[in-house]
Amino acid sequence: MAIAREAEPVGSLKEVEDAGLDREDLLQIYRNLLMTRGIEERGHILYKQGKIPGSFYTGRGNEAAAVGVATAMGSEDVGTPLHRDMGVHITRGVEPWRIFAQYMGRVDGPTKGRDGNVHMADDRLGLIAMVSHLPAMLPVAVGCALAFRIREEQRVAVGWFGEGASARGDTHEAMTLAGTRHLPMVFICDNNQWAYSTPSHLEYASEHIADRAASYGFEGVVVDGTDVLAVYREAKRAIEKARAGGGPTLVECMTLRMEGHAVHDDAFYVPKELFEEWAARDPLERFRTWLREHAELSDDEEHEIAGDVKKVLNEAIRRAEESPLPDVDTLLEGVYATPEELETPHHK
Amino acid sequence: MAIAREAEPVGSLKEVEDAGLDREDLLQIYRNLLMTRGIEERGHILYKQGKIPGSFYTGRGNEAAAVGVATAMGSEDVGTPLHRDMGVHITRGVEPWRIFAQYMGRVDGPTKGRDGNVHMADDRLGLIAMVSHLPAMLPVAVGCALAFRIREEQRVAVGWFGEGASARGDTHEAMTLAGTRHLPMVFICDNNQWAYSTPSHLEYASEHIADRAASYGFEGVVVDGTDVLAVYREAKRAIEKARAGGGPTLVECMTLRMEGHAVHDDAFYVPKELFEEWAARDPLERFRTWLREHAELSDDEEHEIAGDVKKVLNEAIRRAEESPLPDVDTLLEGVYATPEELETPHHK
Amino acid sequence: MLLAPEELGNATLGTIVAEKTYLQAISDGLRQEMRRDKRVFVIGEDVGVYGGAFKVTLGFQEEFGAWRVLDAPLAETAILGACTGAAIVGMRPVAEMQFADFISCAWDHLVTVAAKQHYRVGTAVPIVVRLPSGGGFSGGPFHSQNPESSFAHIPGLKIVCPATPEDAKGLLVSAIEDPNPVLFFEHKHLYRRIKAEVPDERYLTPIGKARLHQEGEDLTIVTWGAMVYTATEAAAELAKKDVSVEIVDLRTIMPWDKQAVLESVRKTSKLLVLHEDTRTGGFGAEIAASVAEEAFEHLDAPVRRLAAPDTPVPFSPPLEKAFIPQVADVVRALTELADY
Amino acid sequence: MLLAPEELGNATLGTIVAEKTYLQAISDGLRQEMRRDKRVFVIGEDVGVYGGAFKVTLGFQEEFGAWRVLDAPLAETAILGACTGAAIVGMRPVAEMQFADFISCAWDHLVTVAAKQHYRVGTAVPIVVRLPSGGGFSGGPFHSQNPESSFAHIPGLKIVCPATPEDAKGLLVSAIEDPNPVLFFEHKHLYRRIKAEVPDERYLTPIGKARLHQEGEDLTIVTWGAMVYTATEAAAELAKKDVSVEIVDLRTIMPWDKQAVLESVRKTSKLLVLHEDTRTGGFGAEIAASVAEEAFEHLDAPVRRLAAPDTPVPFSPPLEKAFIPQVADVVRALTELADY
Ligand SMILES: Cc1ncc(C[n+]2csc(CCOP(=O)(O)OP(=O)(O)O)c2C)c(N)n1
Ligand SMILES: Cc1ncc(C[n+]2csc(CCOP(=O)(O)OP(=O)(O)O)c2C)c(N)n1
Ligand SMILES: [Mg+2]
Ligand SMILES: [Mg+2]
Repeated sequence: MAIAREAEPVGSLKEVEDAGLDREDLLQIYRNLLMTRGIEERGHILYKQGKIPGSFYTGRGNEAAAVGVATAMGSEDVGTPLHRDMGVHITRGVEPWRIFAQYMGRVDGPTKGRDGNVHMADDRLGLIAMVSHLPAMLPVAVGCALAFRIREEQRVAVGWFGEGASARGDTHEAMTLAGTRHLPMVFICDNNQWAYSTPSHLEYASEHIADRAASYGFEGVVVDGTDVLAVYREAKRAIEKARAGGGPTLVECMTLRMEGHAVHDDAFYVPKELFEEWAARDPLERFRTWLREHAELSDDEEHEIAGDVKKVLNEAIRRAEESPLPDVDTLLEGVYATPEELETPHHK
Repeated sequence: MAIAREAEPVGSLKEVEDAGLDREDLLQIYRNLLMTRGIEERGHILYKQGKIPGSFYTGRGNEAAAVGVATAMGSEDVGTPLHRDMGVHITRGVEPWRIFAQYMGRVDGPTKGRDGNVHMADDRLGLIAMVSHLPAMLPVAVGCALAFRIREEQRVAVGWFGEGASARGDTHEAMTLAGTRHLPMVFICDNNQWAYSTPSHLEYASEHIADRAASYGFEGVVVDGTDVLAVYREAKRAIEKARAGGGPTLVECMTLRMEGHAVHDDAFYVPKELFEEWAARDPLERFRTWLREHAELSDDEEHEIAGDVKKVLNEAIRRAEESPLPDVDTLLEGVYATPEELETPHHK
Repeated sequence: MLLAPEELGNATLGTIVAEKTYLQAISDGLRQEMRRDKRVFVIGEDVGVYGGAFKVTLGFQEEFGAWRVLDAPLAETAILGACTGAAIVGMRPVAEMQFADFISCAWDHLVTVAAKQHYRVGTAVPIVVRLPSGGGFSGGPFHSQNPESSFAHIPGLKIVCPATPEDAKGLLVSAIEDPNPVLFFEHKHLYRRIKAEVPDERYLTPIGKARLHQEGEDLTIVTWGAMVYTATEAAAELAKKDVSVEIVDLRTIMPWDKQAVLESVRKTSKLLVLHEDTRTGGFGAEIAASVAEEAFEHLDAPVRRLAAPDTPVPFSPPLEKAFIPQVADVVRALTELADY
Repeated sequence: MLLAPEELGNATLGTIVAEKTYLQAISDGLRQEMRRDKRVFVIGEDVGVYGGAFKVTLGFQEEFGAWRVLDAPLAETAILGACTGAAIVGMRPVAEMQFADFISCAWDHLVTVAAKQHYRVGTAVPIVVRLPSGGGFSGGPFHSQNPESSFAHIPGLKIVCPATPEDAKGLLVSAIEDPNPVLFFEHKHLYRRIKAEVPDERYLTPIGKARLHQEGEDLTIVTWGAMVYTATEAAAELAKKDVSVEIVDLRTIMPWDKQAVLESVRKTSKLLVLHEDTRTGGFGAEIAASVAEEAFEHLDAPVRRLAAPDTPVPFSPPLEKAFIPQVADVVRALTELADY
């Protein structure tokens, strides 16, 4: 029994303009999608070249969901994106070279080499760095929303979780607190159908994750996560509703994880046909086609954007490789914060 | 939006007989209700007399819910009752004197003085002792159901939780595992409207706790917890459904906690009118009236049962008071189990 | 460096002081901070209308409103996770666990997120978790624990365990000001039993500094929390036999004041480490190991540890009494040490 | 009492042995138990179709079916809580945490329910939790930890940390037979790097007994897990300088073999405690404190501890290398101790 609303795909340019996006915004979204995928593709190559230590994760297939939601956020809003949400970092403005520096464990990554992968965020951009433990950042996001509510600010917190992590108690406690207090909180489920090798039916037993929103006292909506504009529209609705005091929403973005869990995993357990089916719905291709059909994206524009992204990436990798590895003498620094750090809080 | 089914009250004797209870069973239920309340009333007196160390909790108002569910359980079924569920222990056959011994920290209590209150159970009767941390026993109950499923036994596990504890992650994880694996598990929510001083709307934001069952892939039902026969009927349905391979059910028993959280608490925060309203629905009175109207309970029978219960209680307290306090030389014993204990498992 | 008794806290001369229980001192300190700093808010189970299980926040909701004194759902991870989030965006949350025992339900949040966020990404997490802890009243295995040792192994956390009303207030203020997650252990047995003078004005007792509870020459006891009083009684017994015992009240477990302990041990040459928590892997081991290593040449006897035995906290009064270190146990240990 | 190297495990003469990796030894031991005892089942994230993140249970689901090799939801408390329930009604569950780090999410269940149920009510909880742990491959703060010390303070739990393939198999069998909750730490760095002869037949390596990894006269190192190999390399360096180092592989942390350690220290008079986990409040403190107390008269030098510093595990290779004790660090510590 489905309880949540299932969102329609986005049709016309008119509809998009009603949702507050002009053509520049659309091109920026396109650029962000390309940049997101580009970073992860380049990262993958660097990884194979042995330049990235540890393991390596990508969000291939999830670019539209991440970029769509982040585009809907206000500049003062905050969020806790996860390992498939590179698009959120890009959209919020993290400089690509710093991401490569992070991947390679260099001092110019947001964690200065203390952590790897997408375990990072630039808090000046309103993002809070994830931990591995899923979805431990959801209650933290709810806490941000609580602070906004206490201070009566018109700000919203956005928290991400996977359909696998939906099984954990933290997801429930976060939704319970947000729901009982009607906090300005939006929950985004990156539902990519697999949690490592585990299929959805072993993680939850309802039709949709969004169905459970009703039992937390708020709305749930399921959206095609490959349709960046539909994701944007639903996220925008949810965020503005929260901002207006309407309480939380759970937005479930349906995608397929288009690669293995991490690069070591060939995803043998995912049926081939499923990959083929979702490859045909590639979020970048889909948006490119839409832009051509509805927003007159020209060949020239397309090449310009692609060329620009490529240049940024080349330059970013170069710059990241120049960034030094951390000095071992810094190993013991920063276990504890100093009082001065609270004098200039990243966020008021 | 209510999603769960709301159960009807029980009407006729015929209906009850269809549910598998004969007149003897009905009188036994009545006796168990009296015994349950009697134990807690006597316990309260002993506490005031300074004979019970620590604190003291009762389940006044929840007797019918506890006895109703336990009556529906099969002898090979197992359960993890909580601090309002004395009726479960009584119905499963724990000897009252051992409960008083437990209260008083004597060696003949099920925990031999190591733990107090209702933090006890006799595992030979298929009950597993609760811990304070709520609802930490729910995943444990699910594990029993998992074992039954693995071994393909026709047994069912019953797990209790309060509407307050419904907010905790353990509740969610337990329901997720039970739901995704269709385990022979019945969840009982003792919804007594308060969690210590916290009202329900701060613990969950749906109309009913049972509404959430749908998002775990199983059925939810709300029943009047003061109607022992309705509780029995719904628990029986749920248990037999689970036994037949139909998966879990969440049965929510609506009551009011008729006393403070524990004896030190005068429950000033509960509106007086609410107490008055629910006092008029006292589960014992209600069932007595029903027995008189539908099962020809006579004055003689009533007096006989009441007298018998009183005798048992008097004798139980006497015997418990004779039970010694634990010998301090035993303090270090039993932190670890010995291999021999596994030779004769309490439960196959 | 040890602070002598007269230097305690930062109370300046001329301060108005009043006799207060340990509980009142905590309550007053918290109220003062909330009046002073709008960023401070309180969240926990039953802290609002009810004023908390121990009534530390009684009357707070009337004064500060329902959004600064929040009755939380029964969900410890939500409570502490929300504190971390709120702290990151500029609040100064003070959470109450109903009993310290229940912090086990938020272990992951504390060790995984709160403790590591600053080292990993430079994000400060200024939260305080108030933890009514300790036994002595037949609370049984789940309402009597002293879980500080488990946390005292997690870099990034701070842990304070005040023994006196004055320290309780001053350390709470410091904990709220501290830019890190601070676990604030309040010993339940001291709540209403211990009464002493507490300055009315605001003051900070430094985190990480031990307090010289009692000067002595022959033996040192290092301890904290309710055991400070057990130690005091035992020392009085020893004094009758002309053995002079110095008592160092550690006050802070993370970071602990090793210099103060070493200084005392260099003077007395003999050390008893005493705590109410269980022995194996208890924080006493860290202290004993450190002192045995760093004061090796100064020790006239092995460093002794006295702690609860390695069992859960039993409920029944005779068992609980045998479990928690008693004055007689401390006297015995001190006597043995004196005779070594 | 120390077991000499040739007495390792209970492998009788004439046993068929084969070269196996540490990982294969665990896998084989588990498969053997599952074939032998229908009550044994495996549950964890991705242990079924995928064979586990490290492929320890590869092929198990084909052999034993989907109800004895259960792919669990991403819910550690559900996994371990369910193990406890199943154990209470007669099963012998073996859970896998995907990484040891994630056990923090089930801390409450382990310390509150599993560890205390037997002491409180006499209900045995025979569960095994397999924990791929340890660093050395840029896993970062959450895929490299050695969380044994936090648990080694909780009465009711047992903790084993095998270093060799033979011990890994024998201790796993013992853990499954043990009527108590056993945390079984498997060091990830040893999985495929360490290969040695392992008997094919079933045998039990006793829980609670140390293993004399290498005999020596001048100094003792007590350690466990991957650090056994670091210690071995360091000892080889010292041997060049004619300093003879005895290495005691503790194998079990709870209960730890204090007698074996004391016996070695009485012989060598000098002890280095070495572990990969962080220092403050680490289990090394318990060992050092105990030895310093009980072998006080036998020590010619203070007991030294060498451990990771008090920070999260850093990701970047140079930092991680500076974090995890290296052979050179051990050599330095041993040399200092030798020169004391
Ligand atoms: C608490 C916890 N347990 C286990 C893991 C190991 N793990 C990392 S990612 C993953 C699967 C996550 O699935 P999902 O939430 O659907 O996110 P996805 O990776 O599919 O985006 C697992 C089990 C973890 N990170 N956290
Ligand atoms: C994890 C946890 N946190 C806090 C407590 C303290 N506590 C004991 S009972 C209680 C209220 C429980 O409410 P509910 O689940 O509705 O059960 P009720 O007592 O109303 O039957 C609280 C907060 C606890 N037992 N466990
Ligand atoms: Mg997924
Ligand atoms: Mg309740």
